[in-house]
Amino acid sequence: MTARIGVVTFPGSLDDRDTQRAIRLAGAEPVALWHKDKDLHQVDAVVLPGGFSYGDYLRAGAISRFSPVMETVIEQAKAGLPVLGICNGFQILTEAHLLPGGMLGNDHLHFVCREQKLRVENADTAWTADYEAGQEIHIPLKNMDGRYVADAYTLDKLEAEGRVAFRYLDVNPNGSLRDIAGITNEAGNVVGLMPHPEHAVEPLIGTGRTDGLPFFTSILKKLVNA
Amino acid sequence: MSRTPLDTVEHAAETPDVELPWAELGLKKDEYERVVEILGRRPTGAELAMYSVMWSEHCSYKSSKVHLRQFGEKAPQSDALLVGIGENAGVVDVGQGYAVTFKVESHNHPSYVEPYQGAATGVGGIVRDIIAMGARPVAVVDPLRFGAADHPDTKRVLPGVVAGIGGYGNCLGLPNIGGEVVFDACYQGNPLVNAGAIGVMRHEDIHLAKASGAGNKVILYGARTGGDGIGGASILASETFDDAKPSKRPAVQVGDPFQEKLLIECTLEAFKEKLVVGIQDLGAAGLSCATSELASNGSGGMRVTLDDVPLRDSTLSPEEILMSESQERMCAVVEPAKVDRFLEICEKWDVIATVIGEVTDGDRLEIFWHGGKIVDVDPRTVAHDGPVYERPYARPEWQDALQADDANKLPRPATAEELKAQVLKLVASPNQASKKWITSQYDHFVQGNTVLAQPEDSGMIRIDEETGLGVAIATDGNGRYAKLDPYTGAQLALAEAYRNVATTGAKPLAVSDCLNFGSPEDPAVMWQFAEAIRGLADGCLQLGTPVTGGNVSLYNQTGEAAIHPTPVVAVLGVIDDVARRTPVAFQEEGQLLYLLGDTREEFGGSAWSQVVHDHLGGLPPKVDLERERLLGEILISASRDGMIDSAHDLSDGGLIQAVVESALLGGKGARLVVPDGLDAFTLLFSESAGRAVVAVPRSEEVRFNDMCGARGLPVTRIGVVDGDSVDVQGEFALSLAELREAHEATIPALLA
Amino acid sequence: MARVVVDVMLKPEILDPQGQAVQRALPRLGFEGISDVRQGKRFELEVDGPVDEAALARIHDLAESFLANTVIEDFTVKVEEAAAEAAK
Amino acid sequence: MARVVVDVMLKPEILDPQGQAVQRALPRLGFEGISDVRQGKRFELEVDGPVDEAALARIHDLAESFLANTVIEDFTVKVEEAAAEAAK
Ligand SMILES: Nc1ncnc2c1ncn2[C@@H]1O[C@H](COP(=O)(O)OP(=O)(O)O)[C@@H](O)[C@H]1O
Ligand SMILES: [Mg+2]
Repeated sequence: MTARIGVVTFPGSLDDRDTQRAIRLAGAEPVALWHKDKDLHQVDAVVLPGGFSYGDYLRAGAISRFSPVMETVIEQAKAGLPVLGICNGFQILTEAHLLPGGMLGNDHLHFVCREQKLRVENADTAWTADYEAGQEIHIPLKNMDGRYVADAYTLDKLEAEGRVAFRYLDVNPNGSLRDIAGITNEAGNVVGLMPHPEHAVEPLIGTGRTDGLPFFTSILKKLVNA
Repeated sequence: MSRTPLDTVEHAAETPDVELPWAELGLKKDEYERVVEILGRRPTGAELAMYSVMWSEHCSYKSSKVHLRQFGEKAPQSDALLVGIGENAGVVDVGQGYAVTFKVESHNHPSYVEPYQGAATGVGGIVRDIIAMGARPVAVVDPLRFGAADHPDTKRVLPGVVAGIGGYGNCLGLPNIGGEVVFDACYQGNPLVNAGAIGVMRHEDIHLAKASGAGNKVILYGARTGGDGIGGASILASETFDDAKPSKRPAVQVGDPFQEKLLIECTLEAFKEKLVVGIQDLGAAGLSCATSELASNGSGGMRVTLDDVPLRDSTLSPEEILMSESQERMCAVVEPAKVDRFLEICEKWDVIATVIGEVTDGDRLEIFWHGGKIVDVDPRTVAHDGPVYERPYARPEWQDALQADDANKLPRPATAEELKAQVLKLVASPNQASKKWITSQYDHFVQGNTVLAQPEDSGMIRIDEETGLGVAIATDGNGRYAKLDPYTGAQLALAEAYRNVATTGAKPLAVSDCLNFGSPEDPAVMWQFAEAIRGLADGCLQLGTPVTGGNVSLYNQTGEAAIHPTPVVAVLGVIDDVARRTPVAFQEEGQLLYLLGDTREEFGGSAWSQVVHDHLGGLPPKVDLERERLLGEILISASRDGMIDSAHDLSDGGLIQAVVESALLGGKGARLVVPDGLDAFTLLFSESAGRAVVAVPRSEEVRFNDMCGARGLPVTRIGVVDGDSVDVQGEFALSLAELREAHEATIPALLA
Repeated sequence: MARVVVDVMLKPEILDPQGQAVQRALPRLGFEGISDVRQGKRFELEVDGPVDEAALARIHDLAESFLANTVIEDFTVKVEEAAAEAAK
Repeated sequence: MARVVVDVMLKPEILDPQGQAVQRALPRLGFEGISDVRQGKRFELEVDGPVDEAALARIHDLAESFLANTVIEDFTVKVEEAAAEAAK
């Protein structure tokens, strides 16, 4: 028996197929979910993939957040369903208030595509258990609206509670406050980050590293052992 | 409304003396007379709109056609070519049942007027050409040229163009895997924004732009039609028919990449279910082009009800609807029984789709508006029988003087110190400096199949996850070479792109091009154009790589001053397993560096002559295409047999530029020794064609040398990968840190 | 028909790099004496029917829940004078 | 100090993909009766010194040459009432 992991396709999603491939490479079964369909088809976890859903018009993630599938995702995430938001998925999670803070345009005003060094700050979430806390990894980053902002109170609280899951190292590529690259909710089932682990799962492709694969093996182990 | 009666076909026949504004629409008197002759009456306003846009230079290739024919006449025998020139894009067989389509197009002028949107819609247009062939687009490339790097207007144009290409391509989810950025004062006021795209499909999925099968429905889908990008049609509408209208509509369009992404997905889904008989994208000339091309390439005629076109602006006249270049629209021909399913798929993707007409068994294209017939033409006369000009051409009298001004006679560095200073100056010059500031604004990773992207010699995409089959593409063009000798310049562009593909280990298969020139009405420009095509066609014949399609952009000129003739050539290659791709970066210390090919004193048009002397004169490097082919074979074999770990082709900037790039990318230095028979200056800066530098593991040294020897390729050991500097023994050493600073700081300093 | 305008600006404490980029460019363009620039969004909504209290309240809700993300942005809603007058 | 606002909107005949996306989402959010949405930019400029005719003329030039691309965009310049009053 393996785990079924849903990947939502919104209009304008780009990395849905790549995310399905990463899930397959990790040994789990990817299940395509459609934004207009409220039904999650009994998946054990959900990934909201990267892309430009609705063209990132209005604000990145703002329109997708109101799609039918998100009604169910929001409800079930609150009940413990593991949810990972990558890039545009992270933006959707903040717009849906499943994660605190918001995402704004990069401080340098350009799209940025680079291989980014990160530190895994929290290796206890559903999606990071296969990392060591403090582990440094390299993962592709590509975004226009990657600047994480929140008020000082929220930032302090996130840090105090160990909910900053990933931090940028060496270069802060978008002006995110306190170098935050990704965060988790209190329960650790909902995680969002800007960099793209699904693009770092095969040697040869992209930057040629596989530092992103543990995201998908983490969740698989958790679900299979559960 | 005080609108005069609808200008129907009937009305036109009854009112032969009505004067139409053909001149304002860009038609010549004899062209208008031909329209009248073809129709046997004066055209209606709508017919005139169609003829005028379809017979424009851009759509009819009236000045270039007579020369472009050579690509067909001299086409090499090639089993790989599945669809050749004449369709939206050519299609090449890459094995294992896969076919690849690719093409380059220009969006030069709009990008000068509105850099972001001009460039963005350029990407949008070329991607629709790829979808229209039945393929899923998998990558884009963007050969660009701008005015002088330090000109204030470059600071307006370049960031906008780059943001536009990125904004559109990134949002479509297409990795950008290659291109060029060249600065030269000659492009001031006429930047060149060329965009290329590649798509992949199975052989059986190839689709063509033709409407056949009487009764089949014509479906327009995608964005609503608006008043943008109409240009001349509004003149027709306002001055002839309705004086109350705004007399000018903007010639620039705003792109909606999100809409195009939906268009891609819904089109591919329709292809998958075999719902589409024929398909055409709407680009230049909009519906005029799509309907007349679909109808003329098919077996029957076509009837279209223009009232059914979904509009964004209800005040548009029928002429404007026919000429509108609103983006993100496609036209499909679908059997009646499959129409419902087609519309369902469109609805799934929130794409507006409307049946606007049907294929008839006649041979006329008939278009109706408010119940009246406003177009009744033989579609071939619109789409294919446009005027053809044999424009006069003549070698300009300044050509001899230019060639006589020999760059080989320029003063050379006298001391090692001077040589070193010139090396630093070269790698820091805008044309040779790192383009990371630009390329980091493009997504290279999306789709998860990118094997190589900037700054590799060619971009490479995996197309089959199981077998590792992949394709590579490189685009090149050197306007300086082409100015010195357009025939040779075009062949050098071809040779360089071919070499770039082979350097990464892929086998070059086919060519697309984008020919950017000044005004065809200038005989000197026309001569450059004719020479460039002759050179390219001869070269493709010799290399066995057919030209599968391309684009011509003329009138890139301000007043008397034309741009350098700039043929941009894209070469597509195939690699059976991407695992054996050869990267540019030095991989391991101790590996031996070999220079392949012959180095001669060739400085005409060189980067050195530009950077150090601000000079353009003499002859460009010689071309030896047999040598290029041999070099390519060696590079591919060496990759297949694991004999080399990195390779970099030599082109502008010569050997030193290539070595510095490999060193910086790999974070490993090199010790170079000047071989016997060459001086350091020539070794470092000459731009002789047909060369590459490879890094050979010591264990492969004998085997590699034997292979080159057996096949007769000159090979010279020039050093070793080593340390953290580039050290030319007996001359100078430059630390990687110093080189990196010089190479990477230039562009951000100019643009950020 | 009337036009309602919703202006959305970043909260004052949040960095506005776009506004800053404009401001930094000003001296180059020969403009002095502008001490701060902020860039935000303007939405023009064409409303069918009368723009009464109830309609405005609904647009206020729309702005709050959708047009602005109030974690990072402030907004204002107003009936456009010009359009309102022209409509008379 | 006074605030001058420059509003930049796409010309009416030019496609506004952002505004369209917003409009298309409205029914899903339960908002009816809005027949068109256009999205543009709002620049708030804090001007040192008096906003007299000359200053406004200069800002007009700025808007025309830099803040807007008049090939595809229209703009308006106005002194902000609220800010102007608050400044009294
Ligand atoms: N420079 C060229 N070299 C080869 N083929 C060309 C060239 N220019 C145009 N063509 C071919 O002529 C045909 C018409 O070109 P074009 O009008 O650009 O196509 P589209 O209508 O798809 O935009 C295409 O098949 C194109 O590939
Ligand atoms: Mg086409």
